[in-house]
Amino acid sequence: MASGKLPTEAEKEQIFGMAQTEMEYRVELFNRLTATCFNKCIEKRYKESELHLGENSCIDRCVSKYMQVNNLVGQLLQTPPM
Amino acid sequence: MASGKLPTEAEKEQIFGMAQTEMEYRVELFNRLTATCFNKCIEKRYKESELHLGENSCIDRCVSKYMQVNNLVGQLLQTPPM
Amino acid sequence: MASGKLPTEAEKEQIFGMAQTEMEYRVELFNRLTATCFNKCIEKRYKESELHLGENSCIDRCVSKYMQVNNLVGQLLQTPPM
Amino acid sequence: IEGLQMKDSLRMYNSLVERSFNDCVDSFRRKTLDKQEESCVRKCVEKYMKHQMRVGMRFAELNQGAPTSDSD
Amino acid sequence: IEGLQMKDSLRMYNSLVERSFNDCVDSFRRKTLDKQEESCVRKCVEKYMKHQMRVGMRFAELNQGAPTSDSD
Amino acid sequence: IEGLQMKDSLRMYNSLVERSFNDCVDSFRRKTLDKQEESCVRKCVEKYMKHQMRVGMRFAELNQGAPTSDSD
Repeated sequence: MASGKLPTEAEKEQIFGMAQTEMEYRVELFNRLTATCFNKCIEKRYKESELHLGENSCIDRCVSKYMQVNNLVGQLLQTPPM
Repeated sequence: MASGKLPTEAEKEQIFGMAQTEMEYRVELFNRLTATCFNKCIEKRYKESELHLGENSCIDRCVSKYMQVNNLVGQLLQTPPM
Repeated sequence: MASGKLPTEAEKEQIFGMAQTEMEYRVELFNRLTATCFNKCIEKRYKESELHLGENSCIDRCVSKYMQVNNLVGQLLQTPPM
Repeated sequence: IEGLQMKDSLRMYNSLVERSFNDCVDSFRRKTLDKQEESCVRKCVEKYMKHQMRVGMRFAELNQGAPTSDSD
Repeated sequence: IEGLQMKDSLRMYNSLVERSFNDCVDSFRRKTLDKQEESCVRKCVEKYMKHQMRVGMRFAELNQGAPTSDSD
Repeated sequence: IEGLQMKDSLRMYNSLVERSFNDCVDSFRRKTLDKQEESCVRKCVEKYMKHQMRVGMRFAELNQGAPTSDSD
């Protein structure tokens, strides 16, 4: 978009489309992260309805590591192997 | 929508959008229910192409229980856990 | 569409819609095929970053068999059982 | 709406292909299906369609609040 | 955008139903949930919601580059 | 159409992150990846990309009805 000019209708639509795609991407990232960390950290016998200490700290670390993997994959896909 | 008035174009679009979302929800519910009950009830060795008696009654009960879980989750999500 | 006539706007839209649905179908087929053959053929310990000979030939056969299953299912769904 | 149904049945189709492939094909020593694999796929698809039809009937009954035949 | 959020929360809802059903219901000798299954579903849903809330907080912190309380 | 490709590659990206996380990360005693986990993720991603490229070639061949090199 040229600086100092107002965006045209077509440009506005493109910007909106990109924002929507970006949001859908983040929603999907969050959903996969949530499901994955639930599988890795939460006891499946469901004896209680509270998260206990071990589960809570597992969740924190799981989110942190998942985001690191997310960033690492992003780097790897930008620099093609070899 | 005000009673006694015809819906405007914008209202019509909103109603149509809600109906579509509702339909997508039901389609997804049906698809997940179908796949889940297939996993729980059907023999994976596929010796025959007919469903046998045990499979048929398992399917009926599976659908019934799945819909109960569906309703229960709906109730739980409306009353926020303390 | 009548032969010898230009398509109307509505017809163009329908053709475009069908082309898009067809493309979405092929993308989904490719994605499921890719994930399935990765699960069936690739060693999960990730000791190397290269595909070894056994993995490569497994992939070729997996793609071939998957497409055969795809065609077979297509045939079966067109001729209703019994 | 029609487009949505089309899309949905194509997704169902793709998931049925994936399921029958996963359940029936495990050997990759050849690149064509053998008789046993093909027969397994046929039965899987037929069973799946019958299963889906039965689920559809029960689902419709429950949505209409109709009484079901199976006693608790 | 509103429509997208609606759609997304309905997908979350459906996946939570599937998860709690899969984790809690394994017997098909009756067509109604027994006490134990119902209690299991309740706990599963409550745990999932608490889990999701915690993930949401951590996710938001990391997106803002805020320091986290948990030391390495 | 361009938007659709974009969306699709973002979905592929998300599924690759999930896969490599699931296959490579199992310990939650620290909140950063250790060397071994990082190396595992790298190899997983490289293998996946090579795998996907090969699948893409075979897929294209079969769609064009071209003869394949691998004899039955």
